[in-house]
Amino acid sequence: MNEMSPKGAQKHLDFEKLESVVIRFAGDSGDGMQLTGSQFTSSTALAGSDLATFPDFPAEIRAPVGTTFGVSAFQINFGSTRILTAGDDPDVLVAMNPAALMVSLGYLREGGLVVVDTGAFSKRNLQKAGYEDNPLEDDTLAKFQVIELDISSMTLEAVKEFGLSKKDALRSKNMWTLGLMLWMFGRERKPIIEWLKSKFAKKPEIANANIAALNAGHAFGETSEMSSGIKRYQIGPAKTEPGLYRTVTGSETMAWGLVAGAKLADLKLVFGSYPITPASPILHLLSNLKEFGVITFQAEDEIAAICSAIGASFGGALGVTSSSGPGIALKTEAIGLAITTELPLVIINSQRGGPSTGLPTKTEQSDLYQAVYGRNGEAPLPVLSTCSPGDCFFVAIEAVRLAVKYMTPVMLLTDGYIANAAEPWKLPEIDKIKPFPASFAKEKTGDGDFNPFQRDPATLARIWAKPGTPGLEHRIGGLEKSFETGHISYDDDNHQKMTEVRAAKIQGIENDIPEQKVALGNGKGELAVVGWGSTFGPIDQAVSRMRAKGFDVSHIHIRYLNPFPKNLEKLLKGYKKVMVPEMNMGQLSTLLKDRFLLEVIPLNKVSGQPFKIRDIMSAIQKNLKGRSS
Amino acid sequence: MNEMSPKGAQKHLDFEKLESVVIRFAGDSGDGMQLTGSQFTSSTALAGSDLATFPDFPAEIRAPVGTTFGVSAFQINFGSTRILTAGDDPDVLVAMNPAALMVSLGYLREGGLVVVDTGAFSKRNLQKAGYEDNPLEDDTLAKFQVIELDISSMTLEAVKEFGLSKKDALRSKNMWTLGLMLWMFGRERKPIIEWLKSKFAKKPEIANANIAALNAGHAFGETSEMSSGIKRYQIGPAKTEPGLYRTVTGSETMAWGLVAGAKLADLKLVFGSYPITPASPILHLLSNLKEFGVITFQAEDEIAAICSAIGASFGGALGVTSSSGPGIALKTEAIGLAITTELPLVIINSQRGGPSTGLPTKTEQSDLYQAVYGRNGEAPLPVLSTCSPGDCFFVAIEAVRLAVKYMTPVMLLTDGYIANAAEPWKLPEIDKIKPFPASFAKEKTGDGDFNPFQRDPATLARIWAKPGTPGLEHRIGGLEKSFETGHISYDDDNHQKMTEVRAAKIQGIENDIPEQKVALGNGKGELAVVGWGSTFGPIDQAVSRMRAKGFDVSHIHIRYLNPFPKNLEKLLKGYKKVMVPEMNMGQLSTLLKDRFLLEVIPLNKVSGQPFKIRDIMSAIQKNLKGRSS
Amino acid sequence: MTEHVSPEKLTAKDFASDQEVRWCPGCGDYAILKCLQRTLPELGTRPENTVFVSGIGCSSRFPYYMATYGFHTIHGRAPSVATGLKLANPDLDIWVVTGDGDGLSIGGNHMLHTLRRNVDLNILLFNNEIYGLTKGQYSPTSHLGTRSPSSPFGSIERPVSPCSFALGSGARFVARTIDTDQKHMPTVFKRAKEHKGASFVEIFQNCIVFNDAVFGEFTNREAAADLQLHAVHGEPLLFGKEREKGLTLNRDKLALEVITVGQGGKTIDDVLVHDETNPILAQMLVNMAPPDFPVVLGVLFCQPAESFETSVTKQIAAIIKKKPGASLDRLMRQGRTWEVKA
Amino acid sequence: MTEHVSPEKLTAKDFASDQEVRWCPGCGDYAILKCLQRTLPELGTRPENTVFVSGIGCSSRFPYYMATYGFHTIHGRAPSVATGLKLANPDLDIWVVTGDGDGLSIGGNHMLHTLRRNVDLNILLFNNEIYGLTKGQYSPTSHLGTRSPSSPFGSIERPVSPCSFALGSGARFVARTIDTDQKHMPTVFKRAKEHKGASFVEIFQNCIVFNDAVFGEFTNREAAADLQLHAVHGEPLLFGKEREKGLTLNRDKLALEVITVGQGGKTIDDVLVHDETNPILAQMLVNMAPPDFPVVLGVLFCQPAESFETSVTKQIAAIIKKKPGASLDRLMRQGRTWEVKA
Ligand SMILES: Cc1ncc(C[n+]2csc(CCOP(=O)(O)OP(=O)(O)O)c2C)c(N)n1
Ligand SMILES: Cc1ncc(C[n+]2csc(CCOP(=O)(O)OP(=O)(O)O)c2C)c(N)n1
Ligand code: SF4
Ligand code: SF4
Ligand SMILES: [Mg+2]
Ligand SMILES: [Mg+2]
Repeated sequence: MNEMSPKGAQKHLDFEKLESVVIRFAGDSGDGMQLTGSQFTSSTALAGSDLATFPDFPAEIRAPVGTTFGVSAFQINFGSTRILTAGDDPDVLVAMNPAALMVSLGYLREGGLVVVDTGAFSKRNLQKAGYEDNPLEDDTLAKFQVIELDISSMTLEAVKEFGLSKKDALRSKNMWTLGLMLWMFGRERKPIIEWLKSKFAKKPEIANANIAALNAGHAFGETSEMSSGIKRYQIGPAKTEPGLYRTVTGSETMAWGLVAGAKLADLKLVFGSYPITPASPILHLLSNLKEFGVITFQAEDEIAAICSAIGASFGGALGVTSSSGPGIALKTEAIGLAITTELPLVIINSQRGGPSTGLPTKTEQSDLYQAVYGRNGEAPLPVLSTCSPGDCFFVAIEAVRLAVKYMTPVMLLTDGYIANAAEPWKLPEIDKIKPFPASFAKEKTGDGDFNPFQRDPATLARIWAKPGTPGLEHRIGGLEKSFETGHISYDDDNHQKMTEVRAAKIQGIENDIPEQKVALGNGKGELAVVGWGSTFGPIDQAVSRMRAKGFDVSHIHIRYLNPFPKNLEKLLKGYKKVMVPEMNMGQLSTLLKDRFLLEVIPLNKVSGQPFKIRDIMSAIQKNLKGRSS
Repeated sequence: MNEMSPKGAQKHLDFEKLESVVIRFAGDSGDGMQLTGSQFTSSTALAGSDLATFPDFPAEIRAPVGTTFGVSAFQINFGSTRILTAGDDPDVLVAMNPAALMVSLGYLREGGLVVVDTGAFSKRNLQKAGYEDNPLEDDTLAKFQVIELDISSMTLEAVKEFGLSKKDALRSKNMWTLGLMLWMFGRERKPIIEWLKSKFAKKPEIANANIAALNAGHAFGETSEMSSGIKRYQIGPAKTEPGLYRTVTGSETMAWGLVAGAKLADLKLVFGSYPITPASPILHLLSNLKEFGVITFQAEDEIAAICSAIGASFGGALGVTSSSGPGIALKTEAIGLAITTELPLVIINSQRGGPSTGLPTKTEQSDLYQAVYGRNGEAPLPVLSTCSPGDCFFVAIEAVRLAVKYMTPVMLLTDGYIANAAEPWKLPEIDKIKPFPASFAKEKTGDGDFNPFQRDPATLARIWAKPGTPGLEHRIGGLEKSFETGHISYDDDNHQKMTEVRAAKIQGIENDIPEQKVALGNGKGELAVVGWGSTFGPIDQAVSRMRAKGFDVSHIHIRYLNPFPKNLEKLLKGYKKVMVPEMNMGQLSTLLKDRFLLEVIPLNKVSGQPFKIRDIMSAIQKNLKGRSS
Repeated sequence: MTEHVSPEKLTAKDFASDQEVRWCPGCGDYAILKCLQRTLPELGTRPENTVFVSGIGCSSRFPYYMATYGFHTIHGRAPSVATGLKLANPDLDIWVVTGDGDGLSIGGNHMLHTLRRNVDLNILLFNNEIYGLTKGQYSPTSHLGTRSPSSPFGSIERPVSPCSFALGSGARFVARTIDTDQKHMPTVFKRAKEHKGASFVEIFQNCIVFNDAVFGEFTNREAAADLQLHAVHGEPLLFGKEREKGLTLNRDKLALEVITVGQGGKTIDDVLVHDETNPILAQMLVNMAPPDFPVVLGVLFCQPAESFETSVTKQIAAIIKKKPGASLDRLMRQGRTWEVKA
Repeated sequence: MTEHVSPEKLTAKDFASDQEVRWCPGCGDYAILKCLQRTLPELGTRPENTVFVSGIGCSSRFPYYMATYGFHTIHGRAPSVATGLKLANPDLDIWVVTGDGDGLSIGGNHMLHTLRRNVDLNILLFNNEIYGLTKGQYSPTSHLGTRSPSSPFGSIERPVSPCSFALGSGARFVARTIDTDQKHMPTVFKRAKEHKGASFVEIFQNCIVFNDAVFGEFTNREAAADLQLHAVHGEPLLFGKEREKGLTLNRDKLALEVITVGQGGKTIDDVLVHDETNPILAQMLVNMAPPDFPVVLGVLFCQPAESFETSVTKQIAAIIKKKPGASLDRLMRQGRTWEVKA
């Protein structure tokens, strides 16, 4: 049974204790790599390591087997230190077929470990992957440690007692591999076995085959002469805040945050959406939460989706809509309606690569312009962003709070990376979050028609009157309204006044949000690295490492993109230089220049991949070089 | 027959020679004020005065008779000097009913002349207009010169021989009034009589009644004891460039410019649009030009409209689409498609008051953000603006030129004011404009599939291949394309490269457009007043007057809003201060701050009315106060 | 539907807002407005429970004139806004007012999906075969050859038939009436309101300014009897001054024909009886057009089914019953969690 | 249509692009692709005169695999892009490929207007009753109760019938076929291409990943004979293994019924003959559904009328004839002009 002939055997491979490791699982779309990755994640999280993940799957649903564009990968970075990104370069690559090797090898760090399933390295598969020669037989892998295993036949062997077809039996390959990896990194099989049992409760033979494969992979590591070829790594638990934890994706936390926000606002949640990558999971998750009274409406398009949410808000519920770039573009006109009728609404944009259809499954931060400036007329609205899966929960609640308190649509920017990545999350206690119940007009005051545009002098928010309430009958619409009566008005001065009031209302939110804090570093100095959204992780890691090296650099992470926190201008002007890394061509840079006339150094990347820590580190170094003297 | 009892008779009213006069005709929507105004305009233009007009009509099609919201007005400013705006405050107000007086009196300058039709000042009409007392009988008009005439009965008298119903007969009131005004300002009746004859060729009794009324009004001025009450004004011809002239609206010139542009590019014009105020006239005008082979397509909505234009451009025609703010918002997603497929397309936005439905019949410049920044993803496109009716012709041609040469959608910003206003225009000679024929790929070069993304190294524009050409079969779409092959590409580096190439292509247009000139004044100094679009007129007049007073102020008018002319930054930085008047809350200001980190003084107005010259003058004065020493 | 039955009886006045009505004098919209203001109190409607939702167009100004709740939304999107509103509060009585441009041009898709979903909305489509508000361009219902500012040489687009479209979209209530018919309109409004689910009502509405008398052929007093057929469920499809003409089925051609009772051996038994539950009959009735056939008015099709918001509410209620006392804290803790000790 | 008839005969290969096909293994889309690549050369089509225009969805990837011109546009808008393309160049042979989501959810309105305008496009709607590309949410054609990621407890939306919708929208060519039927599909494609005007073809397409066998009831081999009826113009509407069953009209119910020839006194004369020009018959055929009725395939309705781009072109040609030698200079100088002397 021992098919092993590790090329790296000549090198001495020792048992090693590591601070952190990055593993990339890569295989065919049909090989179940996302599942393998997420189960490894669970087990790793249970062991107390900090971690971050990056699922990287193809645009095709199921591309033909064995092709490079059908490769699905899952990367996990875990460690005993603070982990904020999925890691720049994998230390370990698991390649289930030649195509996976072809696509992923470039990511691996020099000297990293490659585990391949030789059973999948048939001539046909090599061809499909575009290899002219077998890379296991030439010097393609010279710079790496390689472990070649015929995982396919070992899996068939392990599950043969269950009498499955060969095709079905081979489906357990990923579990065999997972078993080996669990052994290699000293993680528990138990949670996965339990999960398999419950998942395949109705198909026990499948559950048993998978468990057998998992155990076989694990046993292989333990019992074969592996010790000569493979190191076992030990990664201790991370020092984290005490509390109850679980792993979450940004889609999960976003859905929960919306449910929590609606509850805190004491409103019915009506979620109108139309499927689109990578926003759909929020729709799916909320559709599954009917026991919370959540209404989800899968509309015929994005326009109907947002309009249904606006209608719900008019009816006294909390309307929420969600999409990604192209869909948000379609909602533009209706967003204007929500702005001018001053109805609460949360609009979630899960950004992806643009322009147009662009790169649906890749991540980007290029819809900030659209969020802040992208409407006809003078149409300001608050824009918030979220920086990590766990953060979505709180930002969603904050978006609901601002929408309801200020009677305004709120744009919430997240992205494909945050939506799909998983991280350990300390479960919050919802009871500890202060509720912000919406208040509705109860009865008419004053003479004449009820005026729905009476304003709270403090927030400038208009009053909210729910259809069904006697005496508060009123009409609203997209035409300009009189400041005094709320009726249609074509008056010149009134339009000026209303435009100013709408602007002042949104600007006034700056008084209701936290002051800008420094994420890492000092409140002034040589260089501030300013980011927003999902670049939080790599920026924070980069700044932290550069600080450790003695550089005077700080990290400022902006969550509130419109209006900016009141102190932001002063804070930023306290640094000699401001660098802005963004996964776009400089959109936050524009905002900072517009608002503060602030010179900034943009660091832009639009390759569909998150920033590497080292990219940011070297940009920091470059910008502090002159100053280090 | 003499019903006249001019209140102003006590004051001495002399014959007067004036440089310029502003008249505002105001009446019920049914009173034909737009017609009266435009006929007066024609006659004035024929007399060689320079002029500018401002039609100001109600949002309703036909509001109930006599109401204030049904008042329709037409303002004309004409003179022997350069006229660039419809005038700050009318010198003369013609009020055909109480509602017209109510709505318009506030605009009149102190001491101005009011002509009212007392026949329309019935109790019921006074009530409908919201007058408690008759303004002709209290001191409402104390500050003005007033001529009260029973125009209604004089009209009935004048046309009684034609045996029309009273209702029909009263329809000629406007012609009576026009006759009086023509007499007062020494203009010819002849062109109007000819026009009436041809317009009512099939209804000679109507033509005759109108002509009789026109003549009667004119005769009334000439023969009655009017001389004691009414001055005749003399406004000489303006010194203008020699040539053949006519009056034009911005909609007309835009339509002609598109036809001319298509001809110069040697392309079939396919215009896809959906009606919307104030953009519809372009659709109407082009629908009437079928003898030029123009194809107009009235789509089911704005999305279908732009998509049909994109389809036409894919087919090798020139696709053009047009709308106003809310409709442009709907086109957002499709604009992204045109950007990424790199197809030529002209998008015209006739801006109106926003946000949302806003003020459809009022003018505003608040879609600049939307034009420059309002799309998902990194999606740059050129943005041009037009400053006057006559200018539209040339800007439309320029938009076509850039779209075809750079294979890109071009956004052209005009507004409701330009679309509807009329001005004298020196007719261009089209033969003198240099053609820019589009060139199509003829045959495949190189091996393998035809690559539609081969680029011209100078312009970075891609090659254009027309379906129907053998050998050039190719597929394009909204997904990211390989720089090398034009096929779909999910590659990280390729996306980075393509994003940069698309940006560089648009930025490179700065090398192909004229350097920024100074419209008025010096190339440096104390203050530059920087504008774009229809604010040209008031800014230029204000700067001209302030310069006449000795102030160091210059006017810079930006036609190319993206990319900016190459020398703009340097030019602007040559002034101590830069002031930016805009009919929005500071959108060009944002662009200048973003691009040049330039401190600007915004002067914003969103009241649905163009700037007054004096508003800009006083802002100039304020900003030069400290410096005048 | 929780209608607070109150002691005082409401009148048309209670449904008229204080806003000045801003349609052109003589516009057909006035008659529809008056009719609804008069009919709603008769149906026991309460203003506070009633919402008028509209898009953009002359017709879409309707909500401003009703003393009920109202939302003048954006062009074509009223059905979507109304759907969200109905989901938020199923107790409201919601009327959607739209035009042939608003509801069938830009808004055609929302109309389709609202009808097939069967959301409980009363949809009134004011068909004047023209874009009124934007000054008279031809619309998707304008007949071939319509001259308008955007079709100066006559339109060349085949029009859509609103009721055909509604039937093809799966509407379960389709009716037709005329703006000037103050006797017929209320009967249709009443049926529309009673119908639980999406009710689609096409109203032939005269735009006096841009498309005057486009329906004159069958709406003028003289022609009415011979060119209007009032369909009533269970009654024979008769028309004519003496109700002497009727519709019969030509089985071979699978098409309707006009017969005169008492002529050519035809009796009343040859006349088809209106069955508003038959979608094929409805389609045939919709297809008829002057001059050879009368225009059929009334409820052409009515076949109720559970309305969308009812299904939504029921599904949620069933799940809440199954999983009572939902707790987000519990939900979030359901996954594989671990404790980090201090 | 100026088709350059060339000496060499083309084959399926000439219509296959060099791009790797990226659908899931076993997807019904493959069969449709193969069929078209095979059928087009048989119809004398030239790749350079052919354009495939699509929206977004699995099905909408189609153009990439054809060695013709192609445009993969944005979601739902293919009919509009294709309309503009046809106006720009009426000589092109344009195929629109769309899905039940692309063509009937977000794109329903463009479908309606393209059909009523009768633009000469061949529209293929791949109906898999699911959103494939976005991973399996229910679509507007999904049957009630469909469980999907966005309807985990079963969908509660009444589906739209694509062919009913097309008929209601005024389509003048409506046909239906099945992805796996390599004999029937080409006959339908041929008719669609021949039809001048908008041709609407619904193809039942199996999504093996998210909605496998949703049409299995009538597409599986055993059921086919009894649950598929191939309608042919002028021939009796027969089906069944021995073609022993037929459709007849129940005049009282105004509905179709299934009879067995030779049973209960029924003869072949009782069986309706298919008349593809009758819209009412088409509607009846479309409405039939298993298990009580067969699914009717083939050309259900075909009644040509002048196509949109033909009318556009004709109108322009007529005006050019009337006003030859158009000159912009002259046009601009037509108004009241005046000369300013130097
Ligand atoms: C997005 C958008 N596009 C276009 C318009 C312009 N518009 C307003 S109403 C209308 C058509 C109205 O026609 P219809 O619905 O038939 O109403 P009617 O005025 O005839 O009652 C159009 C095109 C708009 N307001 N918004
Ligand atoms: C504006 C926009 N909204 C949503 C999407 C996401 N999207 C892509 S395809 C699709 C549905 C596809 O369904 P269908 O048309 O039935 O095609 P299939 O994949 O089933 O062939 C959706 C919702 C998108 N690409 N663009
Ligand atoms: S334009 Fe026509 S529809 Fe609109 S208000 Fe006037 S008459 Fe009525
Ligand atoms: S998801 Fe379904 S429709 Fe899409 S390619 Fe796969 S099998 Fe075909
Ligand atoms: Mg209309
Ligand atoms: Mg589908």
